[in-house]
Amino acid sequence: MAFISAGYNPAKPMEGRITDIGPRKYDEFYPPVIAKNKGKWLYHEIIEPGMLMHKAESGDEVYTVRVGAARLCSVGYVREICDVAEKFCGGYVRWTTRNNVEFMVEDLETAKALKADLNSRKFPAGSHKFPVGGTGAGITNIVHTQGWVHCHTPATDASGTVKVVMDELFEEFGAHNMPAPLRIAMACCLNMCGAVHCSDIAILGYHRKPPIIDHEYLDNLCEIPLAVAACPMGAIRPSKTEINGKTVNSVAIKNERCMFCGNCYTMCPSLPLSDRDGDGLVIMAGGKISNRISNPKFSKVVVAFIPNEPPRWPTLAKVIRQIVEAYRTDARKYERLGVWAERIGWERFFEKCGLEFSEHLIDDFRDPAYYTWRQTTNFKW
Amino acid sequence: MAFISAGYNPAKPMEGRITDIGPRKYDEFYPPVIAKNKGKWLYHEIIEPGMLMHKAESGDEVYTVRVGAARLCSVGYVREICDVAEKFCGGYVRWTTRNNVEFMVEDLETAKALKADLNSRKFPAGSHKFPVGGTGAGITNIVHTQGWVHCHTPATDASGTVKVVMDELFEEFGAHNMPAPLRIAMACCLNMCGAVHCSDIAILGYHRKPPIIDHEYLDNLCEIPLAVAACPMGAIRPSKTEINGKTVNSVAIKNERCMFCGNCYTMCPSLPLSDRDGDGLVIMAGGKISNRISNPKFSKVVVAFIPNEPPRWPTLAKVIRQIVEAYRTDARKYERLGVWAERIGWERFFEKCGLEFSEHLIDDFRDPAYYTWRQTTNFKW
Amino acid sequence: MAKHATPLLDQLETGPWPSFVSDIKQEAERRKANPDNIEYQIPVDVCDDLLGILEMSYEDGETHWKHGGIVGVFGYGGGVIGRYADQPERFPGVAHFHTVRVNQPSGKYYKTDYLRKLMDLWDFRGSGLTNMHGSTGDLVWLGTTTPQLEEIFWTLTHELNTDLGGSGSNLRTPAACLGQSRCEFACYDTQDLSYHMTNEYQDELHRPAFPYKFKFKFDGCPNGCVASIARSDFSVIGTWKDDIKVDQEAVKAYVAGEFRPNAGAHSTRDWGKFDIQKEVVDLCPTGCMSWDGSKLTIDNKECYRCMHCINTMPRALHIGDERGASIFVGAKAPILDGAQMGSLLVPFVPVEEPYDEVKEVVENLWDWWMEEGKNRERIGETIKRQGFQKLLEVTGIKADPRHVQEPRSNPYIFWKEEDVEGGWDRDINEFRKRHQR
Amino acid sequence: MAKHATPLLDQLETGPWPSFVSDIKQEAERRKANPDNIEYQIPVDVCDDLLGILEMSYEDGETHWKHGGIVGVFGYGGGVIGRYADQPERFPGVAHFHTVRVNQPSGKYYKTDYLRKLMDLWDFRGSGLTNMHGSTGDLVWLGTTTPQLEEIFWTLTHELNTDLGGSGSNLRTPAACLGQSRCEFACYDTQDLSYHMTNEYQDELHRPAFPYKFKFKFDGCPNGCVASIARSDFSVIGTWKDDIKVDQEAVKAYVAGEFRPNAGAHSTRDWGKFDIQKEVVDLCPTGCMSWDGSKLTIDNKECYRCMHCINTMPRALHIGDERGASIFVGAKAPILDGAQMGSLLVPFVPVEEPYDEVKEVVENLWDWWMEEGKNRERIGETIKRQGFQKLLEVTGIKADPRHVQEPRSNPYIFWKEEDVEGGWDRDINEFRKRHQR
Repeated sequence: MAFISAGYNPAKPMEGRITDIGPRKYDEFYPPVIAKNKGKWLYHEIIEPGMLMHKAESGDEVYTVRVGAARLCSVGYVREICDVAEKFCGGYVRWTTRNNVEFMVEDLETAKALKADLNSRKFPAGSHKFPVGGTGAGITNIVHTQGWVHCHTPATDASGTVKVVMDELFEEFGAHNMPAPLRIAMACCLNMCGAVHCSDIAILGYHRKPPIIDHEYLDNLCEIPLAVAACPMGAIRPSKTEINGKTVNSVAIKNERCMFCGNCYTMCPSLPLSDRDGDGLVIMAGGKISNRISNPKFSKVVVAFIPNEPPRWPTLAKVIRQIVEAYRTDARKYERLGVWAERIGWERFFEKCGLEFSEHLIDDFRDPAYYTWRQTTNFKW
Repeated sequence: MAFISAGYNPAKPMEGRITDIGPRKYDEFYPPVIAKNKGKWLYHEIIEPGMLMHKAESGDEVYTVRVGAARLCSVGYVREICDVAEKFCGGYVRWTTRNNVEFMVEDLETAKALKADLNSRKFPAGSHKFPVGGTGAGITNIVHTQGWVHCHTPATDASGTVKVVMDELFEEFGAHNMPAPLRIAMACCLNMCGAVHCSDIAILGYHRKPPIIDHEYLDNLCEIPLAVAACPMGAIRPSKTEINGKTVNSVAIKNERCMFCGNCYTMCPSLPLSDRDGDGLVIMAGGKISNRISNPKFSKVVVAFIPNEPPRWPTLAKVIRQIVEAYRTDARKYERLGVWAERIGWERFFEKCGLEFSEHLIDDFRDPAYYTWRQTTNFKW
Repeated sequence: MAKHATPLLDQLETGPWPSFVSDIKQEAERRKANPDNIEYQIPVDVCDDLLGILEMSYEDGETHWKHGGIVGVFGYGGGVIGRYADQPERFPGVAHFHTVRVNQPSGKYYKTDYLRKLMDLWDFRGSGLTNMHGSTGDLVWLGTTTPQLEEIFWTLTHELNTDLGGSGSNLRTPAACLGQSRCEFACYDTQDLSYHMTNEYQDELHRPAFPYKFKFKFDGCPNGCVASIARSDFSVIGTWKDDIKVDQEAVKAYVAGEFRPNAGAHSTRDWGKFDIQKEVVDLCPTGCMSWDGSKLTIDNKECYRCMHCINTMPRALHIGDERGASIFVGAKAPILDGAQMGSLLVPFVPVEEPYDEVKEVVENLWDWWMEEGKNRERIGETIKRQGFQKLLEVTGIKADPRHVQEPRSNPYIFWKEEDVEGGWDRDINEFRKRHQR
Repeated sequence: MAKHATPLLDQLETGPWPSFVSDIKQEAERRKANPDNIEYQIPVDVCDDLLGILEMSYEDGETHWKHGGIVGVFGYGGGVIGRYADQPERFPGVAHFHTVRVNQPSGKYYKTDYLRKLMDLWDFRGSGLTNMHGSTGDLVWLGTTTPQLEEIFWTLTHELNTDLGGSGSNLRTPAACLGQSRCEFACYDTQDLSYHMTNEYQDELHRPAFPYKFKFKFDGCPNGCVASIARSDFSVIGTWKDDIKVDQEAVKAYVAGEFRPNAGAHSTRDWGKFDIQKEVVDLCPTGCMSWDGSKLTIDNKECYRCMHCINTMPRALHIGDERGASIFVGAKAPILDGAQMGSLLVPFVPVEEPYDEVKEVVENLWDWWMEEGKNRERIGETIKRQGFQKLLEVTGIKADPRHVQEPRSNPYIFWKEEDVEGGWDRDINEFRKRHQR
């Protein structure tokens, strides 16, 4: 493995350097039918789950076949996407915000052939490579973060939990069975690199143990004032401690004030929180982004803790299925999950989903907590 | 004017002392028809504005004639109430929570005579003593506080502002013209001895100047630590100042942090805030207590400031009239003022009431402020 | 002839609404004339001087009352509020002008013999000016001098068999709607519970031992006529658990226009013919009702008991029979931390003599608040500061989804060490075996 | 033969959903086989070791990645995130495993020639593992070593004519929905605005100068497919001011069942015949629509533009012609102060090249936030801390009821001295002439 330079000369970093050119311009990559009809689309129709048709003023039609994909994928997988795009789509392809892939063609027949091709491709162990779906009032792909694959603060894995949930809901990905779109998001810790706080269902990695303090190394590896300032609860203060008969500067933590956010660990690697028993998942539900009918909503915590059960997190899959089924069978057409919960009342939501309510679900974080308590006689028995 | 003792002996305060006996028992004062039918009422009907009929399982009926009264009234006035009660009601009478007086009789004919009698009684200068009304979907009496008549912290008068508003709305007191009941409340400062925060319309006295510091006397008249602790904004700190060449202990105030609540003045009389130009009124609207159809609601600030204009506060009367008229003509049957405002949107509320929106009406008090800002595209042009 | 010219106040004698100025003037004249030869125990010109000092406020736009100072009756920490004029030389009749709070009868029913005695006492020993009633519910007497206080209290207790109300950092005078005495909606006997609690807690009412004031209010139903959910630290609101009782014939009579909807509350205005679908079924917040043209059906399990249908058709619909109350805690006005309405603590409690279930909740709350509350902190603020969970803990109540309007939207759950497997104490060296630095 | 046994991960190869484990295994095998004779610039067993270290996490329930440390390309403060394994001896292939963010084309359209070149570069100089795409929108490359970073950047800029995305306390890579390119709802050209803003603010994107991260996202309509109102500090959402365009014939076709409602989004399930009254008119949040059996009427002045009717009947209803956008500021995830959605700052702004009206708002915001924001404070938190009024002040925008969902319910108005007649400086001696102590 010899080092091969592309042209960069470390001795003269500015020589021939190109910077600040930004991304490639989007319209270089428009399929011809898109370039021609941009801004002149009349309407669209979902021909069948995973297949859209957009009609332009010109009379042109574009058929889009949407497939689900793992967000974490290899160059080999992307090259296979290129193969398909070249075979059917003149080499054009796009990704959606939710990690789906879209192939566009100009007639229904080709779209059907494309769909058949995509659905036929599988990994050797049997899972689909390009399952068609993710449209309309169904359950589309889960947006998520890195988890144990690539991050230093996660309380769980992201790709694994998403895989088991999408396996559980696979049928719904390829169907329009729900009362309205149901969006699931996953973040592997409170930082929420993927902001999951406005999703119909959110899966969130969560720590439950305060940091361990690595006293011996802390003062060498961290700026103590930054670690102290990092705590939103003011639970960390500078302190001195004795290590092997030597007094060292370190920090002390008021454990009962800790909300396990891990912000201190982000600032100071000598304060790790992760723990097999402490870490696990929180389930939130009822958020939405769209302004349709009602305002966007935050998701609410509906399950305070599910333990990490790798590799297939059976409790997680079961709980999500319970929520999805209760929603699917009980909600009205066009009613998003959170709107349904509010209409029937959260007391009914827990009943219908078979979830237990516990004191952990009552807000106690700062002043706005009050506004989530019940200040009315309007409740159900 | 000789001092006449009732029996109390200051030298022996415990001699013959009776304490902790509590109030008279309520049922001593039940009119016979009430005593007989208590807990057995079937239904009620408002025969006409100000006159109610309750029907009991026994077939008995009780007719109630309700009149408005000033909360501040003399023994002479109460004796006149006794006269009426004795003439028509066997000497029974009651007050409502909203400072109305209720006379009860057992047949409609007597009720009509009673009503005629009550409506005929007037003060020499012409105002009614006992105007009949205050029922149903009308505007009933205003609950209020003491104001300049009897309080040390008011930013306005209570009895006077209430008088001019009720004069303005007099016709509505005796009618059922509104879409739903409209409750007005008045408090002469932020302390809200009369909690006005859940009223359809609230009139609130408000200071706008930070306290004047009476440095020369402060340390003698106040506990400085209590004055400092009294400030919810942390705007007061102990300080020293020079008075006539002598250094005295006093406090310093960060004026720009002051929210004019007057809590410091309550703790320390050397920090007065009242001021002719600074003091005036805030109008709030849209609150309710009842759980009917929708949850109880807080009132919202809709006019940031109306100057004190004694004796008849014409701007106040005009603004209230504008709100009442917009509501009366635009709201739906059964729709409380706040429900109407939310249905049409607050942007329309200001338009329809002819009120100006200003930055003062945007919440900036602590964390919950955020939840009142607009986080949706759902608004009207 | 008035003692002080009051050209500004005089303008409040016009207009139809009862004029407090006319009333005070009349009282001033009556005291001057003294037709009954009363040996007034405070200055005869107290009403004149009140008008004078009030006119001064109307002129300069500022109050002329000073801080109270501590006055009261022996052994009580409340019931009297000291008040002094800041212009005593100009207005000597109101130089001392203390307030006396008399505990009103629950529901504010009176008989005139009692009422006249009260008025006679106040005429004799006070200004002759009252509030019928104060905001908390007391019968309030405005303006007397310090030497009169014990005399007034003596007469109240010895001759009128009644007591003072509350003020300061103690239990304030409880108040109730008229309840079952004259209302078909009342789900429990509000007057009796109020009377009972007032007597049970006389010590808390008269002797300040709390961090700040504490109010009980008792509403018979969710209509909330006594505003307990907005105005009391401890709000008891009547409710029921079984079905709304429906008289289908009466429903038809409403539909046919034989009965006026909402008991005639909209009578001055023509709102058109009553439309049960639009006015009742469609406005039901839970959508639990339907009308098929001859029968009204209610899915009671989904009902919120909001009272709208019952209010609208009181002759046809009646509250259920399995009655009790819900308890809400923590309501307060804005000072200092923002307004609060009461938050639901007990969804259902039976309300029957001797009311032990209600008292148990009260006493658990007080034990905690007296221990943990800061000076001048209402219990609602203590709850906010320590969390709703703490409230459940100290009252021994299990968390229930009815406690929240919605679950938390932040995931910042404060787990306790005992809830987490393996505890919180961990060995950094064990950790470092798995994770290098 | 796999380098590490992964019995736990192997269980993620089952089930129908695309298995990332199968994919990585396949990539590991391909690298080992190396059919194209690539001179891999980082360890060939990088994919094997990633599976190995991930299996270890699946065993012990803890991550095995360490803090990043500062790595990057010369002159840039973002675009690369350092990452190291905490078990480098056991898994040397992933000992260094840095992330590279490549700025995606706006709307995420690609042509395969470009895409293949990107993949070839990453195959050669990285792990061959990607995220298509990361949460913010970048095309993300997972895992390379420090010496490769400048080489990758050289090839990206010289041969692929593209640039890195953002990370750290700077402008993050902007993202847009596909907008007018293929959507009839788009009210402005989201892709072009995103592209334009990305290029305009290259310096802010690459060189950290902010208190914390700052995200732009561009949604074409209130459906919000790119989630800008929840996920971006500066959210631009398309809107219109004139009337919804109605094709009454097409409405009738929907009613007649000729067109499927909501573009066929509910097709798998039998929801019964389309009912325009129930499904459109009754669900309109403002109640501004009516249907008389042959004509749909919209009171456009009362419309919220929530998109429901348009989404439900896309062949009959179309967005208006007077188009632009609303701007929302301050959205963020919960850390540290609780989640925020963007708050409406500019109800309507025209969105036309050169987008000066949009840029003016951005720059006013940045000037203020860079001056006043604390370290690691998102702009939403700065707004909360200093108040919405401050936001209006620094952007020169007049207060409008559209700025609030409801006016304040607390009356704690912070008046400024200049707003109050007579100023705040007063003479205590003058005051004491009117009020004795």
